[in-house]
Amino acid sequence: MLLKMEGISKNYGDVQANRQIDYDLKPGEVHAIVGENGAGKTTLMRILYGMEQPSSGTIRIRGREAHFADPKDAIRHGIGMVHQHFMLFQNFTVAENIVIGQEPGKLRFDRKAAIARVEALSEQYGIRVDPRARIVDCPLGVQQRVEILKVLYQGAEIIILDEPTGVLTPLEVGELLEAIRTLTKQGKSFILISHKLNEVMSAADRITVLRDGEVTGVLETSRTSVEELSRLMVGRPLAAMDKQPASPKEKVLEVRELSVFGSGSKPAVDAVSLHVRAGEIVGIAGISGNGQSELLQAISGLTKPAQGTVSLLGTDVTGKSAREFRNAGLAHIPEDRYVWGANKAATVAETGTMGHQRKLSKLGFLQGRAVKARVSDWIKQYAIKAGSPDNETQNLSGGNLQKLIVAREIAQRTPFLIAAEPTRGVDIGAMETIHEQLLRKRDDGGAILLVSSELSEILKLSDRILVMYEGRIVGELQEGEATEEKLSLLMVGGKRNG
Amino acid sequence: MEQLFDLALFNSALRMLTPILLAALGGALCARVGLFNVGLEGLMLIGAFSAIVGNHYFGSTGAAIAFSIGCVSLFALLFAYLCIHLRANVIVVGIAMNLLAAGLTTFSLRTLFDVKGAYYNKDMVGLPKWDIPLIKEIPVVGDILSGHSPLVYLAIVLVAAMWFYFYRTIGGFRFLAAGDNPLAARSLGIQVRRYQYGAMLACGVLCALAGAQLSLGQVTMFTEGMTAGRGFIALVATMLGQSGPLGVAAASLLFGLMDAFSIRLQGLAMPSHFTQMVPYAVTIAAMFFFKNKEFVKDAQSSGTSSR
Amino acid sequence: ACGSKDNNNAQGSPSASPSNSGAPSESAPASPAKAYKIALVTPEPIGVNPFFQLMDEGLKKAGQEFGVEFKTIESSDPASIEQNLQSAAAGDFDLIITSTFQMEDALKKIAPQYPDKSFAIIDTVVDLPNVRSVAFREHEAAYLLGAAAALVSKSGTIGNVVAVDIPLMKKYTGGFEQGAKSVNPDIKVLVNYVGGFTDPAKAKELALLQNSQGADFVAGMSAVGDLGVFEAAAEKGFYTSGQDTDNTDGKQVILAQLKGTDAVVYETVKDFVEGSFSFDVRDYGLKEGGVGLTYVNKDGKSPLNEAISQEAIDKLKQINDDIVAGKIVVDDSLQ
Amino acid sequence: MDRWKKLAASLPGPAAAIALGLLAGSIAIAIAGGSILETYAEMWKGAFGSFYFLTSTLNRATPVILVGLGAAVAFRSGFFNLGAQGQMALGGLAAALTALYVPGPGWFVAIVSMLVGIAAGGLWSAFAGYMDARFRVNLLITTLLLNYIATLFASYMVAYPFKDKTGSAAMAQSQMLDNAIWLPKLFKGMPAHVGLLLALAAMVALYVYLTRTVSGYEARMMGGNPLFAVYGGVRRTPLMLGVMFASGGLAGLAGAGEVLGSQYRYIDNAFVAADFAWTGIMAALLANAHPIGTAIAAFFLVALQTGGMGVEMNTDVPLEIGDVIQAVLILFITVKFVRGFRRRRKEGDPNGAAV
Ligand SMILES: Nc1ncnc2c1ncn2[C@@H]1O[C@H](COP(=O)(O)OP(=O)(O)OP(=O)(O)O)[C@@H](O)[C@H]1O
Ligand SMILES: Nc1ncnc2c1ncn2[C@@H]1O[C@H](COP(=O)(O)OP(=O)(O)OP(=O)(O)O)[C@@H](O)[C@H]1O
Ligand SMILES: [Mg+2]
Ligand SMILES: [Mg+2]
Repeated sequence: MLLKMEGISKNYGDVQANRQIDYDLKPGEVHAIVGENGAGKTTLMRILYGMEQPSSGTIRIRGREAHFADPKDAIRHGIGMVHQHFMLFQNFTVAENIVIGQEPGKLRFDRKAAIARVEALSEQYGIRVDPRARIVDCPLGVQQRVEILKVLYQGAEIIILDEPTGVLTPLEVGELLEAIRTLTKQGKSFILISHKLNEVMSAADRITVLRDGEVTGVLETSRTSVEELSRLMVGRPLAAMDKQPASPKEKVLEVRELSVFGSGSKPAVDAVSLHVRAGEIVGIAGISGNGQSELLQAISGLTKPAQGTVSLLGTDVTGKSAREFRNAGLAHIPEDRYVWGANKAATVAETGTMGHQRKLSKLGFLQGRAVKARVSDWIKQYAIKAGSPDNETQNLSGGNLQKLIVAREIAQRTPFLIAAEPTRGVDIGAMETIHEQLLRKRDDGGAILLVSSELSEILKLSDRILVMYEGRIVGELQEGEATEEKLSLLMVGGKRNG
Repeated sequence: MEQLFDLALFNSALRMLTPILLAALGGALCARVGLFNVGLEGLMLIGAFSAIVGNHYFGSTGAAIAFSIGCVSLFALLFAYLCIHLRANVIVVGIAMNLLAAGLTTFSLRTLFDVKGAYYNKDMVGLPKWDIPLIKEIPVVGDILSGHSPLVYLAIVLVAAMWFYFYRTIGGFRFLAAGDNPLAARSLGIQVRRYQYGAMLACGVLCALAGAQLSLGQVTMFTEGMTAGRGFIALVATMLGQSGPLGVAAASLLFGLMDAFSIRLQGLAMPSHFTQMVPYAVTIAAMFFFKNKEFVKDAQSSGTSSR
Repeated sequence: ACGSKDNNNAQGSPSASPSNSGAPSESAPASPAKAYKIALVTPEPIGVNPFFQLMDEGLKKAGQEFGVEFKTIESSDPASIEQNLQSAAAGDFDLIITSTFQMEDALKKIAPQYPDKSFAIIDTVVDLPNVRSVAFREHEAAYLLGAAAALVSKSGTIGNVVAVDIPLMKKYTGGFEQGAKSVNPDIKVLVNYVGGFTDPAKAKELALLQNSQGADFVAGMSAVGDLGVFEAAAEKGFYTSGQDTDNTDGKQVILAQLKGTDAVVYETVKDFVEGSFSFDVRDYGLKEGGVGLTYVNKDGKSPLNEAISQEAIDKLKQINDDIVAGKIVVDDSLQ
Repeated sequence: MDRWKKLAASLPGPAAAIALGLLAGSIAIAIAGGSILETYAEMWKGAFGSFYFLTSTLNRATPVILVGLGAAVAFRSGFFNLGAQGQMALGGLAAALTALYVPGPGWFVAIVSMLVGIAAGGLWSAFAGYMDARFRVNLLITTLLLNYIATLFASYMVAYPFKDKTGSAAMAQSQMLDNAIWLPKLFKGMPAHVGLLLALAAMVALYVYLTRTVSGYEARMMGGNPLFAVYGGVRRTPLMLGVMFASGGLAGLAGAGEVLGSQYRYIDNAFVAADFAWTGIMAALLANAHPIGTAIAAFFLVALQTGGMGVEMNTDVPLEIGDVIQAVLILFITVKFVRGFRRRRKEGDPNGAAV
């Protein structure tokens, strides 16, 4: 046995994040961990990586007990971790980010050698990156690759991937899974955490299921199914979703010839025109980094476009502030819940108030009770594990925060809703809830613009699908005609031919 | 006009900016690891005082500077311990440190030398003035660059050294990394705290040098409050120079030149109040060229989460 | 009825009230029946200001000599002046000496509340029945200094380095310039302000600058910054002068403009103890010897530097006499 | 009620810190050769020993509280205003000049003067905000630099055009205000004046503003995560200008209060020498910019100062050692104060750097 964790428990005050967890890993194996948001997956991995100390339990590497006081110890024992939230130095180059900790050179940092090594590494594992690019300028998919290369560079034997596919396109996911397969052949072992059960099924040899900090099952992949896994995770079977055909009405959002400057010389958004009608969900598919973020920011008032117009329900709101967009009828589930969607230090109630503050006010005073009552309602309705509304936002697990944000934005009751990556990093139970709510909103006559790098999500929810590539809309497909293959092709710049 | 620009202007500017530059380099080190050090003034004052004490007791400028470095380092360590280990607010500790320095130097002046206000001794020898062999011969440049105290040259060397450290060495690379994203640095096992301590300690050393340049280089005496706000100017230089060695040097130079320039403006009809504003006004004007990042970008890149 | 006056009576003429004293018949002249308590409240920390240092010394000297209890209370900042004065007045001090115009407001407020207490204020005038005021005519001494500088200068340019541009300093710079021009109407007088009281490094730079602009005599008027001016003078070999105390060194610092605040405090305490204290205004100029210039109307502690000829000193003495006689009127730039 | 429990749980910390601070102070006193107990007793007396001293402490706390509240409202909104010194100077100067030259009944002139003081400080501060919002010029640096410009300007005004030429005319100060304009004292013959009530009212108002109003909510969210606020429809520039105006306005009011209620004229350098501005900023930081906490911290810091005055007056411990004790106490107490108030952050943010 390469790795054996026995009886691991971890308490944060009253919260028992891990209870008596046993987990093991063989050489060359992929052993996945699945579980709901907040089930304790990340915590277990942080313990293994030396970032947290277990309250009790032991870790053995190749049979010998090991204590990791900090990540350095873990790295020395051949453990590498790709964090759920990237641990990258934004202002440094790709190469610098990869070699940090084991830089070439003695005292002097030999950057040339670093670049060479990164290029070699990239070659060896077939993971493409530009070593000279700065991280801030890299799309998330590339950042993910940098993280993996970093771990490989450190010579890890055990590689922890905490939700690695959250930001990847199907193509990239495929590449990643392929890379995992290659690497396992070379003797590396993987711990894979994911909410995407089909990926887990295709990549993993064994699967451990966690619920509320406890192991509820250790399964051989060959002898289990997605259904069994989800039952073990959520504790109940998932209902099948039924989607009625859409009945689109008047245009709610109308975008004409919109262009947005990018960081380089090319415009990030290049003369995009689109519209969304009441009662339909329009999906935008595309590999992340092809201008979706900039497009969304421009049609939610967060950046000013260089050219073109945006109108909401006939009102021209081009270049106006987010306030005016919201007044004109916008609600917005942002793509990054921590950057745009929440104030980590604020309470759950406060994070939940945003956008409602003016509606829930009298003479400029906030109706504190009404706010709390509303947030409490959402907590119940969406089954958000938030404790009380007075809890700090940062204590919510990512999935629960996401549910809070979705609840908040749907409750704005606006004619138009942007839903960007609405289920990123969210467990299947929560995903189900969020999808249901989006559909209900559509059925109530809402216009929804859905942006997702998750093709299955796009396909499942959209009534009409636009594909973005290099800042342009390169294709439009109706619900019936869209397939994963067609979309994938368009997403990488392929021509659409029937 | 000839009254405004003469050789002495540059010569004097170089001398005057040295303490500011040294302290600002220290400030930059701290700023790079997330410690906004408003205590530069106090550390510099302690440096100036202990340099004189050292000189008095050991009778050598070398020993004096060593003594000064030792003393200021102690305070810097205390500073670091409070902020890093005990997680006190950096700014509050900085302000308190300034207060402590003012009180302590005045009090010690009284107890050690039995004088109030100033300690001045004709027999005390200050830092030598170095004539730089080759440079000295060059007509204009020689007059400007030659004949300063060793610390002036050291300051210039330190700018280069810091640049080299930051951008060419592994240690400096990790140092910058620890400041750029402490969470990520810790996840790699980089001891962020160690770098923070190191920065604070180095800042102490630099402030000691800055103080020594003031009390042994520019003059040879200690007077109460003789830093006269230079620590705060250094802080501004740190920020204006965006905590990079070259930027800080440029900012200090700008400030030193403007200061020397403003003195010369005094001769002309303007009241001294307005001439004294010149360096500050020019600094603000300079900032129109070194803009902040747009707050959106800034907030985005400082957000630890990238998803 | 002033408490101090009663005391004065009781002690000024011990035999006049024999019934009053069961104490030893022969009391030593300098030890009164009751030890007086005298406070000196300064408007700012004594710190770098020779003016306050001198007052403190004057008080110490008088206190020891006359056997009174004394205490110096330094105010940390203007906002604490009133509290300090108030506490001193409310305490058991018999005489409270304060100083400078900075204390005027507070004294005007507090002195009337304590009509039985005696106050003295030095360096400005407060017209109240229980306050003695002592004023100085520094501009007269500055005039002498300016004249002396003009006599010493060979280049025809002199300078002065001044702490900050506040009205008070006009008394000095104005007198200085007037005096210099009286000797040499074409003389150029440079003035530079340090912008603070505690910055010898900058004062030094200013002195160096003035020297480079041709000044061969630079008067220091920048509190502790003067030490920087002196250093510049020593380095470049020009001449300079100091303020308040005699800081002549016989080499570069060849003159000192004096202001006898120590003597004034001493006198005040003496008067009080000896019963000759009165609540009036004392004005000290060259005539009264309260201000002056070394070698002219005061001695210098170092021998006269050869940069100043005896001839020049004689001329200056003449000017001094003319001022005393009222033949020369020095403008007080403040009025 | 959870909050109270939390507060109670955080109390032993500060208590231990104060004890440690006092211990460290004892060492300083012992070195200075004073009696420790006596020194602390005098310190206590100097701050609270009599009604006079208590009101004197309150009087001195008045501008510090106002400055602190000003700093707090800016910090809460994520804007770092280090310019209280200049804003206060301009506020004081403007109030003094208004009081001198505007005709009318005393109470009216007093109110107008205060409003003008607020406007002066507020506009100066908003100017820095404007430069940041419009031209992206770093607020931290501008506020710091504008201090110098404002104080020099105020010095000039009272050294030249508006110098008091009555009396000795030796000071850079404005004329004395007519006593009809003086703010009434709270207790006859005691230093504290009506400004204290204004400061307390400002504290309550700020508390209500931050916790109860829509705009206060938006300001706090802006402070926590500006992107979140902007996303949610908060307009950054107007908010920034408004908050900076309020922040500087409070500092301006502090200056005006000192002029109208305490010094009765604008005296050059008086505010700087008393260090009102930095003490106020320190109070705001100590209390994590909580309005009530800020006022308490301000009072506490000022009590250390007036206590130091008591020590200087009644013992042989020299003035400077008072500063040392003060600094030592602050250093130690800061630690626990901050730790007590601060809730633990995920992974520990970079060492509480406030910037
Ligand atoms: N430092 C902490 N302090 C308090 N509670 C914590 C801490 N870290 C984790 N928790 C709690 O422990 C539980 C497990 O969290 P963990 O991050 O391990 O979940 P997860 O399985 O990774 O969830 P997700 O799927 O959202 O990533 C959660 O309820 C979380 O709130
Ligand atoms: N100091 C803390 N107190 C309480 N909970 C905490 C604390 N620190 C972290 N947590 C919780 O521990 C968990 C671990 O954080 P992590 O960074 O893995 O995010 P996460 O919740 O898994 O988020 P995600 O899945 O999508 O985006 C989270 O649930 C987080 O809210
Ligand atoms: Mg997780
Ligand atoms: Mg998660």
